[in-house]
Amino acid sequence: MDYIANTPQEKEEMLAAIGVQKIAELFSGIPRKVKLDCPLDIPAGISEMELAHDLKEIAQKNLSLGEVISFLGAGAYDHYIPAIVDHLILRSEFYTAYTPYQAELSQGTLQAVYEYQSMISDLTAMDLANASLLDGGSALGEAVLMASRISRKKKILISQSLHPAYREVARTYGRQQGLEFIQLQLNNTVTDLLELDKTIDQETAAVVIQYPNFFGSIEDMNRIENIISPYKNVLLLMVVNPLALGLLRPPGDFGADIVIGEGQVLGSPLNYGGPYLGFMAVKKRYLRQMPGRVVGATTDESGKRGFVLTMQTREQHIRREKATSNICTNEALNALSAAIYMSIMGRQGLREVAEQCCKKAHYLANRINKIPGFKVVNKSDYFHEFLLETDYSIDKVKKEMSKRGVIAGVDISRFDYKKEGLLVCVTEKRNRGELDKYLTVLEAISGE
Amino acid sequence: MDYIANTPQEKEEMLAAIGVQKIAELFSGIPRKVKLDCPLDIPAGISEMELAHDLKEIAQKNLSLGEVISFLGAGAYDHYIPAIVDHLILRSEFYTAYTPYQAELSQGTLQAVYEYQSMISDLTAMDLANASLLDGGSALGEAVLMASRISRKKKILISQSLHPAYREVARTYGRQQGLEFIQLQLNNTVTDLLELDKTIDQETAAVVIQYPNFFGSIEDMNRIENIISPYKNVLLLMVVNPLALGLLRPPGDFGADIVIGEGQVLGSPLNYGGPYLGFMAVKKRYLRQMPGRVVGATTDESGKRGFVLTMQTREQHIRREKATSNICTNEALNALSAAIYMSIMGRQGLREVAEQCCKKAHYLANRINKIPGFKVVNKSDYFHEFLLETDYSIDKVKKEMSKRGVIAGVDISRFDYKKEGLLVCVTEKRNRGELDKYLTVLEAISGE
Amino acid sequence: MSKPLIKEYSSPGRKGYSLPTLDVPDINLEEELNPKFIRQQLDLPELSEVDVARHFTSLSQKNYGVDSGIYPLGSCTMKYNPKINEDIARIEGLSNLHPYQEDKDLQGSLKILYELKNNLAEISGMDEVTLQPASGAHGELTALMIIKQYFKDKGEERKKIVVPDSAHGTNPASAAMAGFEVVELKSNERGMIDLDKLRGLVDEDTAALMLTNPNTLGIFEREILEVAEIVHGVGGLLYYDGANMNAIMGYVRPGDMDFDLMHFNLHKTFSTPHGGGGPGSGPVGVKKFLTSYLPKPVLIKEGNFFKWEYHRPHSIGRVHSFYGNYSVILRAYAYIKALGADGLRKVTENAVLNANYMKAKLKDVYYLPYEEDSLHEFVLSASKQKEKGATTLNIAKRLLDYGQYAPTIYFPLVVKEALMIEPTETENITTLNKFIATMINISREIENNIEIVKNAPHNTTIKKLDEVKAARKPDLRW
Amino acid sequence: MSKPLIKEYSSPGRKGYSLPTLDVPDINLEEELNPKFIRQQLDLPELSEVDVARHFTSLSQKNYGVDSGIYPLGSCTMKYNPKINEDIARIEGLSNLHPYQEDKDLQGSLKILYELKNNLAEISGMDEVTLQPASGAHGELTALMIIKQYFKDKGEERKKIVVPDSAHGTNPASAAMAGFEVVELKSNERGMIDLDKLRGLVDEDTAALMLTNPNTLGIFEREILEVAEIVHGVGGLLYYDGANMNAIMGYVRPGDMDFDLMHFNLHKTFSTPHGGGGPGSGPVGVKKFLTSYLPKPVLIKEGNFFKWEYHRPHSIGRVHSFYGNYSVILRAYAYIKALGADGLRKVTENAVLNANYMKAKLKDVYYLPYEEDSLHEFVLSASKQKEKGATTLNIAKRLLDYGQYAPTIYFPLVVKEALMIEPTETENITTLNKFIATMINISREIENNIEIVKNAPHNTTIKKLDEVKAARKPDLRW
Repeated sequence: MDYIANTPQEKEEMLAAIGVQKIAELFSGIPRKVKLDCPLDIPAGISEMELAHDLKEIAQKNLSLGEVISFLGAGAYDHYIPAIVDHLILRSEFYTAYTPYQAELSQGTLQAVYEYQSMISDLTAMDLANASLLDGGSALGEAVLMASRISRKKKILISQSLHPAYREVARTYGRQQGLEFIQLQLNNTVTDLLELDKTIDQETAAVVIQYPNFFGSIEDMNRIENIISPYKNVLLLMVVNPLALGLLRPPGDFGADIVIGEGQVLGSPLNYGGPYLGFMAVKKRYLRQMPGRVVGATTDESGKRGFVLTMQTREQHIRREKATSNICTNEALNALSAAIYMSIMGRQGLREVAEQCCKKAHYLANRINKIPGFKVVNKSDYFHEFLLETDYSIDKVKKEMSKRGVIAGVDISRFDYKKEGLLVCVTEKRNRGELDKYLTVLEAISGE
Repeated sequence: MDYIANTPQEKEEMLAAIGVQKIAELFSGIPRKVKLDCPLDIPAGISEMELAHDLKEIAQKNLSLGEVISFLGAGAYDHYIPAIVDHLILRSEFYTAYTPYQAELSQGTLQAVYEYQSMISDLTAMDLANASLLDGGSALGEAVLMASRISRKKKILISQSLHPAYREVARTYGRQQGLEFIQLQLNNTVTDLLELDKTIDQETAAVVIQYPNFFGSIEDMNRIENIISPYKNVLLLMVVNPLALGLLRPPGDFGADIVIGEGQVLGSPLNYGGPYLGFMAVKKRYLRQMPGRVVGATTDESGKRGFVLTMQTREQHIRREKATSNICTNEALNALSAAIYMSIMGRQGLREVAEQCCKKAHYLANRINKIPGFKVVNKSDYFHEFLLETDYSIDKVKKEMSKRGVIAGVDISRFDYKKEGLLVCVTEKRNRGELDKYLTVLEAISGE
Repeated sequence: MSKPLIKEYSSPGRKGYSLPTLDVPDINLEEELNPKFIRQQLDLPELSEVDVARHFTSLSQKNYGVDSGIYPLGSCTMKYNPKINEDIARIEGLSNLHPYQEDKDLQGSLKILYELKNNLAEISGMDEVTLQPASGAHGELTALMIIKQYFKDKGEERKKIVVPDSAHGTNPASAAMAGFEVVELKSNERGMIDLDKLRGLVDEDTAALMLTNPNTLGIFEREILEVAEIVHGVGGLLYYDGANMNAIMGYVRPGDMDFDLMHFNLHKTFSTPHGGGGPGSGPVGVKKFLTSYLPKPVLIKEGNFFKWEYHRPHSIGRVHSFYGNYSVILRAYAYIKALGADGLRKVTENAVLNANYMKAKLKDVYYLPYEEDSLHEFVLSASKQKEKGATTLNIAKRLLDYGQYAPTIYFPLVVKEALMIEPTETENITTLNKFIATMINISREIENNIEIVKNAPHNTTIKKLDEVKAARKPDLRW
Repeated sequence: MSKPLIKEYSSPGRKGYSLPTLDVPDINLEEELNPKFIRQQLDLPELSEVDVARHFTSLSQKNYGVDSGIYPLGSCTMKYNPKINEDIARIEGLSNLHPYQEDKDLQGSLKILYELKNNLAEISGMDEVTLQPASGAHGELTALMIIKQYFKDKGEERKKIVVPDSAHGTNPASAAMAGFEVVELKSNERGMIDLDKLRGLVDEDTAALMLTNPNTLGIFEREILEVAEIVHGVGGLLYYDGANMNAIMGYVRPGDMDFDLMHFNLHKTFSTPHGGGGPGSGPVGVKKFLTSYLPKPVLIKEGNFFKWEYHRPHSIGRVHSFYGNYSVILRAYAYIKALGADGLRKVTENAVLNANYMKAKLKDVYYLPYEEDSLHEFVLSASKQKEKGATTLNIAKRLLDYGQYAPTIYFPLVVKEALMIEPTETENITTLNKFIATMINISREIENNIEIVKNAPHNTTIKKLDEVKAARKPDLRW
């Protein structure tokens, strides 16, 4: 199966117009020495029917979340996505389009991105947002570079309560520019603010805080703001879960300079980790240092509002090596999903979904704390995720849960904490029966 | 969950504009005596998330064809539908539109139906086709009424080789107009042509023949045409499988007057029997007697080609009790699917799919005939379906197959034939391995 | 430039399909089959996938659906079609099912059908429901056959079906198709059933009166129990046309109004999309004394097992090859499940509120022929505008220029220059106001600049089409 | 009239969402949490589902995608996106997967990723591939980090990356981001690498030369092995920008041209849709000596078990939170599986055929700055038209009037008034002819009626937009 349009006869006609006999002649520019002399070692093509069949068969070797009760989170969250989102992004005018270079034929994408930027700005209470970045982790990479450009300093203070993968990506990005990363230790499940207070100095380019943090805890941003604000030219860089902002005070309230985060929660499916949606919102004065594309409103000749890619002098195709980033392709379709998700949920819906997540997580956590041998580590307030410690073996807990079709949480031994525990996440998709099932299994283990 | 748009405040505003206090006042025209005085006994509404979840759960109580190897046919066929069909019919401009009364805003539907009519006409080699009827069975109902109107006679000769359900529907429709149905007996799996020859007379309104017939056999239409043609004003009404016409000579070649059939095979999913696509193609001279909607090409004021519903003086909304049919809503979206299916398969594809069905069915049948205790009944040529008889119990065969995830065929004891056997259908979706599995099970039974 | 036909993109040998390589030994079909059966020529287009994608995408863009804007077609209930229902109708385990699979393998779907049947019975006050009819008119026909069979069983050969002059065209057409004679009943000056005239019309030859309530003017027939008494008094039956169920859910039930049988339009009341003209679904509900006549098979429940019962000796027979438009039924099921009793009642309330709001805002500009309270739809007349030289058709076409679909026009027949408007409950006040403003604006244009209305539409991709030519010289295929 | 913003449809209290009723005991979050954490105000629109459906449907209709028509954006490979791949990417068992599920529960997907990696290695002649980068530029950045790490491990601190003046802007930008200095290499008069200049530029401080072959003019660098020798001669690496892979599949492999590492663009060559600007996917392939530097984790196969390996001490680290743009990768996998080796080669043949056909037909009307044989794309200059007063931008906008998307313009920078045209293999001769005719016609218009070109576009829903105003007074949100 291929998707080639010309018929053999048409090919002949075209070759004649070009003035060659055979297609091979068109490749005569390739020296024989490098030319491939045998077919690629790739199996022969198959029909659409076989393709669909084979891939459904491969899918059966996976355990999908549709078959289990999942308490996994840790940066990728299983929220309900209203059916309308996929229906709209499947409009081929959206998903088969390129980056909107020709604005006049791309007003759909452009306006949707403008609306996305506006809603992200509203949600974060920041001045403005870009059109998207590649994912949460790489958005942090871009953000620390940006903070360093703005502050003209190299020292980045990163809390250990930040997602370990994000810290890794930030290091990968920052190292190239000689950035120095200093990790702030944990106090229970939040940033040790005494350490922050001790460590921060005038050489600090930025302090990076996640909110809610990797353990689900809500960092005390007021105190953090108070610690940072005496220092001039030290940026507060917040990594936020935008869905939590339905319930929690927004970064703009704490004087954040740059806000980034993972927008997957806003209407993108889990998809084993990608494509996700890196977003970035900043203070207005940093606009020209911001990476990524931006859509702006303007007017056409008749005074009608229209939208264009703008502020392009920051970008690679204009500024080349002097650009604020190399980003070109971003995550426009995920940004569209987010715009649709935020529109359909709206003010009330985003609040309600955040509240349900929080209330259900607290229900589960509060009851876990009553089961001997199990303990929720988080001492401070948390949103919809918490760290579960146990006197029993984590493997045993995972196994007992798994037997009953439950994925108990993310085993944090895979990260760099040198701690044991399960990071347990509860979204609005989990119902009372499922939460009680979780408790029952823990009780059974406890009662053994 | 509901889909109601107005907010409480807007409702107040609207009530004020109407000049009433409460919504209840708007219903004051309903006498108290008949007014419902308690809520409907229907469970409380649920959220979209619960709805999706519950229905997936209910689905698990079904055995879908995705989980088994099916040899079911008998008027509903499991062909591969190219992915593009559903993508295009999910364009909301198509599926959320009404019957195209305002032609200027409905050119999409109208042109697609015109193209559908054209392709059905080409496929059947008939002069013209209507925009669709409700399904194959009811199309036959409409067709016998039409034949009676044209011939001004009441006697309909129907072969027993016609799908039993179609015969039932035709009787239900025809009885109201006093039509008399005479069934032609079978000779093996085809119409007994000697009986046809004996039974046909000048009182006959129409002879109804299915092609390929219910048992998959290809009726000898040349001989049938020869028997009918000496009689003036006796219509030949053919019921055809349009997919088979990729391989078999079309009804137009045999002088058919009215051709109807089930268009499900042209891109509509099985969907447990509906919605399917009744189609009808006729000779030009019968146009004004034809039931159903018709789209015609015309021009607009600037000479541009455009399409409209036409010949409406045949229809119920104009002619009321004198209409050629009561049909209003038809199966437009299935007709669109058929237009897309025929376009994507094209001349070569429809031929190839028909050939594959036929060759695979013959492979299976020829090998079945070598297994002691099993016999393909069809003596004459057949397309992709055949009647399997066995010395063993049908129930045993079904059970043994079922154990191995195979649905062996349609048990014809459910019909009026007073015969035992399985009607076995093979489409292009069945691969060699599956056919051989079928044979293996029969061999095992035979070898016991 | 005219949009090319799909055929015009065709090129010999182009391919958009793919099939698995034949994996059984190849045979020559000219040998395996009698060669006289083999087709020699087949004229279908030859295209690549991208051609097909672009052609039909482009066609769709020349169409207007509910997702494009308001669709105030009176009597058609063009409400919003929830997207989740499309997904549900495509769940593999609910859709990839063959009609001849065994009941035991389909208990999920049979449960759905059974519950929906019961929901419809509850909503309508009927005792039993068949889901077999595939459209509203198909439901009417089925019901009329039931009526016929009922009288036949009683040994009566009643011939007459009384139909009000305001009725849908399908009513008389279905009656005729079922072998009845149609007698037309004139409405009174209030647009309602004239009891005296009715009394004068019905007799022992009257099989039934077909009625919709609210009627096609949107007006509720207050004297419905009297109507029922008159019809039942001569031994006739009362039939309810369910096209207007959106006006009464949770407020009043046809069964409680003494109707004996009825049809539903799932694609109207229960929000299944109309597909550009179908598929729909037209279940029929009956009172207990008519249940034995329902088309077969009938879905029954034995203990916890759902099954099709075929032995129904009094049944009118089949009206559909299988069980009806199953996937449409699935969508309606999902809709009712989502809304629940309370949601359905709210649907009705808001449909009625929207219609009355629009009527209040438009009745001073367009003539309101019947002042009676109306429910979910109302009928205006452009008679004032007609006097100035613009017809209802002109107004309808001019609406298109403003990117809005037109109401049903020239129906019901009892109103001259009729504009039958049904906004439905899924429109909000903003959309209604926009439509109202446009209607008022058009009326003003008729006064100030009538030519722009008379020559409409101007902004559509195609201009006014020559319908006369289409009918005189039918061009129905390429 | 301007199209309203989604916010402009909002009404306080309107609801389009639904959530299950909370089924755990309700708690007051102002008590459960510190009330200072609780948000008081949230400005998001409030809409019903139909509002959202209509708004975004209407926005989509103001967009142009591959399904709308030819999309000849040079360097972007805007080929048709098969519909089946969208369905495959939505198979529940392939998509509803959490990145922290255990490897043993995801053997299906890991097998897919592993096979795709191997397919890409085979197509490119590389030894190992990472799928982690989420876009082409991300792949470049990853590769440049690998280069940096490689030299660091060797104890060298090479600073220079050589980039031809015809290169994509992402090349220098990525190099800078990876901490390199960019040195520009001027092309020769044939649009190709000037070996002498190259020799003059590279030295022991040169980390790598970034190249695409065919280059952005569509011309194959015949002396590629000499180029490699020069770069390798000073100990530098040769990097391949995979944007133009569509020109060479099955004909020549970067690995065989002595490139050391490269990135792919799955959203170009392997037909995954571009989504209006992403998501894409930019895997990186490397020769064996660079494998230890690949981002972690790395997917490996132990016996028949696929697993992620995290212990990679030489790795540059992570560039993505998880494993890359998985669902884009799925589509590419499906595409390669459908086509097979033969299909991929045919893709290249037809892409090249189409480009050469178009070039042959247009080169007499528009100036062809480089006469060299070209492969899948070619660059024209509107210099002749510029002399008459119409710019490349004018021509691009005028194309839009004819309902066709414009080529890439003003790129590569080495060509004045550049028009970079890449038709791709999924266009057929009819579409090509239509585009050719339009281009010729526009050139004629420039001679006869230049104003219509200079003031284009005329037929689009929006006219020429004020980009200067957009940049001077940024309006980036409501």
